[in-house]
Amino acid sequence: MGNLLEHMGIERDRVHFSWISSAEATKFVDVVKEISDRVRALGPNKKFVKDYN
Amino acid sequence: MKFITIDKKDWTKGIDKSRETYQLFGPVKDKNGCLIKKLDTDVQPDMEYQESVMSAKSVLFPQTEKILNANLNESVEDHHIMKRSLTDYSPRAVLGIRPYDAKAIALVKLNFDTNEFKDPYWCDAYDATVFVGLGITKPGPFDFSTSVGTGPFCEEGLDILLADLDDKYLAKVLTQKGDAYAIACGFDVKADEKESQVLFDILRKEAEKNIVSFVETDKLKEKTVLELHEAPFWDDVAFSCINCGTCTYVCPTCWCFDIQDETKQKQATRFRNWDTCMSPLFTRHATGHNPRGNKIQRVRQRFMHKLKYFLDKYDQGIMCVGCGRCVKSCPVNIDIREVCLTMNTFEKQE
Amino acid sequence: MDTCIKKIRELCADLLEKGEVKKVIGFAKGTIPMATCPIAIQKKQDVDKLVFNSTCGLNLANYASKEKGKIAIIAKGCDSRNIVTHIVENQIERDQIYIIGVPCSGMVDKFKIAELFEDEIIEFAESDGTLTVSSTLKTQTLKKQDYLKGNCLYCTHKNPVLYDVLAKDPGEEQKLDNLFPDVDQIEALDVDAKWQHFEDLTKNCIRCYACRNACPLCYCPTCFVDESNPQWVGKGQDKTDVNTFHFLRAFHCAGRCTDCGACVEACPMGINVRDFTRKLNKDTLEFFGWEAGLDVTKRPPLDTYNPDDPDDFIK
Amino acid sequence: MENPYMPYPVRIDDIEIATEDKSLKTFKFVFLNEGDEEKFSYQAGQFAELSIPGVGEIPIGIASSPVEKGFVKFTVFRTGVVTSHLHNMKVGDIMGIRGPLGNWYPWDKLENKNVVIIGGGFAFTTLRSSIIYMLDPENRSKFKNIDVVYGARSPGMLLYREELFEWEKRSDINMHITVDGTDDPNWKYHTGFVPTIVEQNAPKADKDTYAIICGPPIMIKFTQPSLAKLGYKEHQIIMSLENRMKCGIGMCGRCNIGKELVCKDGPVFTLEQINQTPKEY
Repeated sequence: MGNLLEHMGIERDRVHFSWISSAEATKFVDVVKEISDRVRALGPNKKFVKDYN
Repeated sequence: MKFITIDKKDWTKGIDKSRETYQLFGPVKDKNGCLIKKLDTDVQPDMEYQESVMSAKSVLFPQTEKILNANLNESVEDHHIMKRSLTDYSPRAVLGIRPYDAKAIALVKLNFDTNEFKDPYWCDAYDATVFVGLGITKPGPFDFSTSVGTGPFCEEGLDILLADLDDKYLAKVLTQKGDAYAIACGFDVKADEKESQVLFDILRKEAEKNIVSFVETDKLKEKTVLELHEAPFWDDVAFSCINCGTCTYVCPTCWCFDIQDETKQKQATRFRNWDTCMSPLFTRHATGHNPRGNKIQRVRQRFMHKLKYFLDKYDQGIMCVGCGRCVKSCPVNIDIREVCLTMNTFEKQE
Repeated sequence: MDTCIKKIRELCADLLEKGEVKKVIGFAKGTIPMATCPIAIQKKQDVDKLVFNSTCGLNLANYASKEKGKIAIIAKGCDSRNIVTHIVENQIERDQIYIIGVPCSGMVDKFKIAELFEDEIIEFAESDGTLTVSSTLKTQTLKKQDYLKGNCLYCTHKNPVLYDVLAKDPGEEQKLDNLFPDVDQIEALDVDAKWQHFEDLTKNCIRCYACRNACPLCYCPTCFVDESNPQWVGKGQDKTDVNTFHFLRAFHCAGRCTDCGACVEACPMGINVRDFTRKLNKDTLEFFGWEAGLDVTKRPPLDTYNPDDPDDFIK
Repeated sequence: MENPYMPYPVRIDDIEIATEDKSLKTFKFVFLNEGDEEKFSYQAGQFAELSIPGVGEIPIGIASSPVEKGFVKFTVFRTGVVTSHLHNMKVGDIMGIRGPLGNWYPWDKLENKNVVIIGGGFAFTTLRSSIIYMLDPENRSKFKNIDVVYGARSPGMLLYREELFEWEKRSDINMHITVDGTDDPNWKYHTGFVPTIVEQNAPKADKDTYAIICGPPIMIKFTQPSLAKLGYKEHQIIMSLENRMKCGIGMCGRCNIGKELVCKDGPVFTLEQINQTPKEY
């Protein structure tokens, strides 16, 4: 999935996969923080977004 | 009838002048074949094309069109109340449209412009559009338009008909709209009426002689709907069909549409999209029951509508202008000329 | 190609006469040049309608799913791989289908040929490797190798992988060091150029779903794009909906697609939708060493789990 | 130019659960704009498109009767995207109604005739509209005697129960209410499928008797032979068909049976007309 999205032009850093059990709360927090920073660094996404003019 | 000679040197200058008051549409060649598109300021219509993959129906009847929208924000005074979507119906001109496509628009008008209901979107677009036709001097091998009441130089549905005389066009102005467009282009070099008409007749006869494909439809009227509907040949006709929407989308006389709603946050929009009788969704009830649930019923519906139901309902001939697009584009080469022959010559065994 | 059509007709006539199969699914001559039409032959005397040439680009396995009773199919290399996929995915039983394998020498790209001519093609003939194509204006003789379909160019399974009988002896498979040069080309582009490539690709898509309906893998009762509750994809021509459809259709073929090119063959606009699926084929080969439809006994990679499956993308 | 796709804005005035399993609700709508109710004047047997902005439209038979002024009523079965959304809406919500659409029961032809109304399950909406129209003091005299056979799966599934039992008491209408089955000991009416009840109770046909049938295809299929046994000719059996619909004004091309469009040339047809068309409904 990640590869095909990348193949189509969605930056790799916009899509993340992680394996977190419900017991790993801290890992969940860290992963969310890290991904948010990485995605925010790429700026707003224009692709696959419907424009409702 | 007014005739004008347009030297090809002045053609581009003229239509560019008309861009001041008209949006231009015309055939444009791109990697997926020749298509009828809105012409940006620097794009000229390709007047040498043989046949466009898609017809000009999208000018009046776009594949997706916003018809109504409403604001769902409760704090707004008229929330949830539908209003007609704003569409630009400023004058437009379709340049180089084939005569059979213009005739197709005249047939489709029977559906969208009735005395009980008028479809405002189609009718407003129709009133705002000028059709500048280009006669077909060399008809293609799949063009069987002369067998179905139109032809390479048919004038029905056109405002101007152009004849390509290599270095110039001879334009036959057919309607007031056409006259207004000719003036907007500055084409005013009048041609002698009698001579031009003779020339047009010669060109028309010459072009009609080049037609190589024919279809007989004379016996369709006398056969009953149930006779044809219950006929045994539908299984073979429909076997190879993959039920895609190609034949209905490339067809200039197909007018079926679907109405869909979409919402984004507080903005609700109602769209009209092209639809195809080939899809099971076309007739599937909310309960799941589907009166045309299998492929053969759907293929039968397409040909019965085009060659029988329309014929009986409007008595304006069959719902086909012989452009041959469905014959060329069908992935499995189901040929409407063969189906028409089968239906026309079908005799019910007692 | 024409030597084996006689053999095919004999085999079919024999099968029908013995009543071994209910019908034979093959190709019949089209009503327009360069076209062939899938046909079901039930009676012996109709076998002469069967043809087999370089314009049989559709995949007949598409007509085999949900068949009751025994049928015969004339299958190219890729068709046979799709029959294997049908069997692996319980769409048809092995003993329900008699496969007449036809070692293939590649199908022609009809759009590429048509582009050589200003007007319509009225004549198309071929004899071992050269094509003679003519329209009212001109006639051209072409080398078939230069006008092969995109998938036939890189095909390494021309000979059927599963068959009951072969219509002629198998040809020699081509050896390619790089199976996916077209995918590498796109991968070399930068992010925005990639997106632009796919936007231009599907610019003229009319959402007729011929690509989905011609594909033997697409047999879902209600396709995700027809589902209204929930509605995954918009029904209109908004380019995001169009791309979402193509992206998700391709994704459903991951590890199943045999690259037979029926989708591109069926597209009325000649859009190379294989650009989507080819990337997935390259990845499944790289990650799992898997090519679809080669062995009836093996389960597809996305259908099985084993510990050494690559999972470096999970952080 | 009147835009036939533009719904009249309405407000939900009242919502009533119509059956015990809550799968059907009756919605009472009031027109927001002054003149719209006048423009929406309809006949018993017509339908309308209920329009929810951003969700979609559904073709539903008009349950209220033309003689009931000031509101319109629709009974809606929860089965799809739009109906489910409607079932979750509350009194006071704004939406739209488009119509009236289609033709209606041939009231002029039915004048001084006996009328037998046969309904099944939740397809009783336009029949309620018709019964109230016929029982209205102004119209009752136009018709000879009226018989009604209405059946549902169980007592709790009968639509408009209070009105049914009220009509039961009247002398100028013979009600034959039935249910497929019930374990309620004091169930005072029939038990059995509609076709059998029709055979036992419906009046014999003569040239002045007409039957109106509206219900699920299975019920219609088995009621036709019963009517034939009672001597009803094909032109005396009037049916209201259902088909997938979008535009409701005869343009989008999907609801056809042969060249007839169920939304514009119907939904009301005589069996005689239907027998000349392919049975694609």
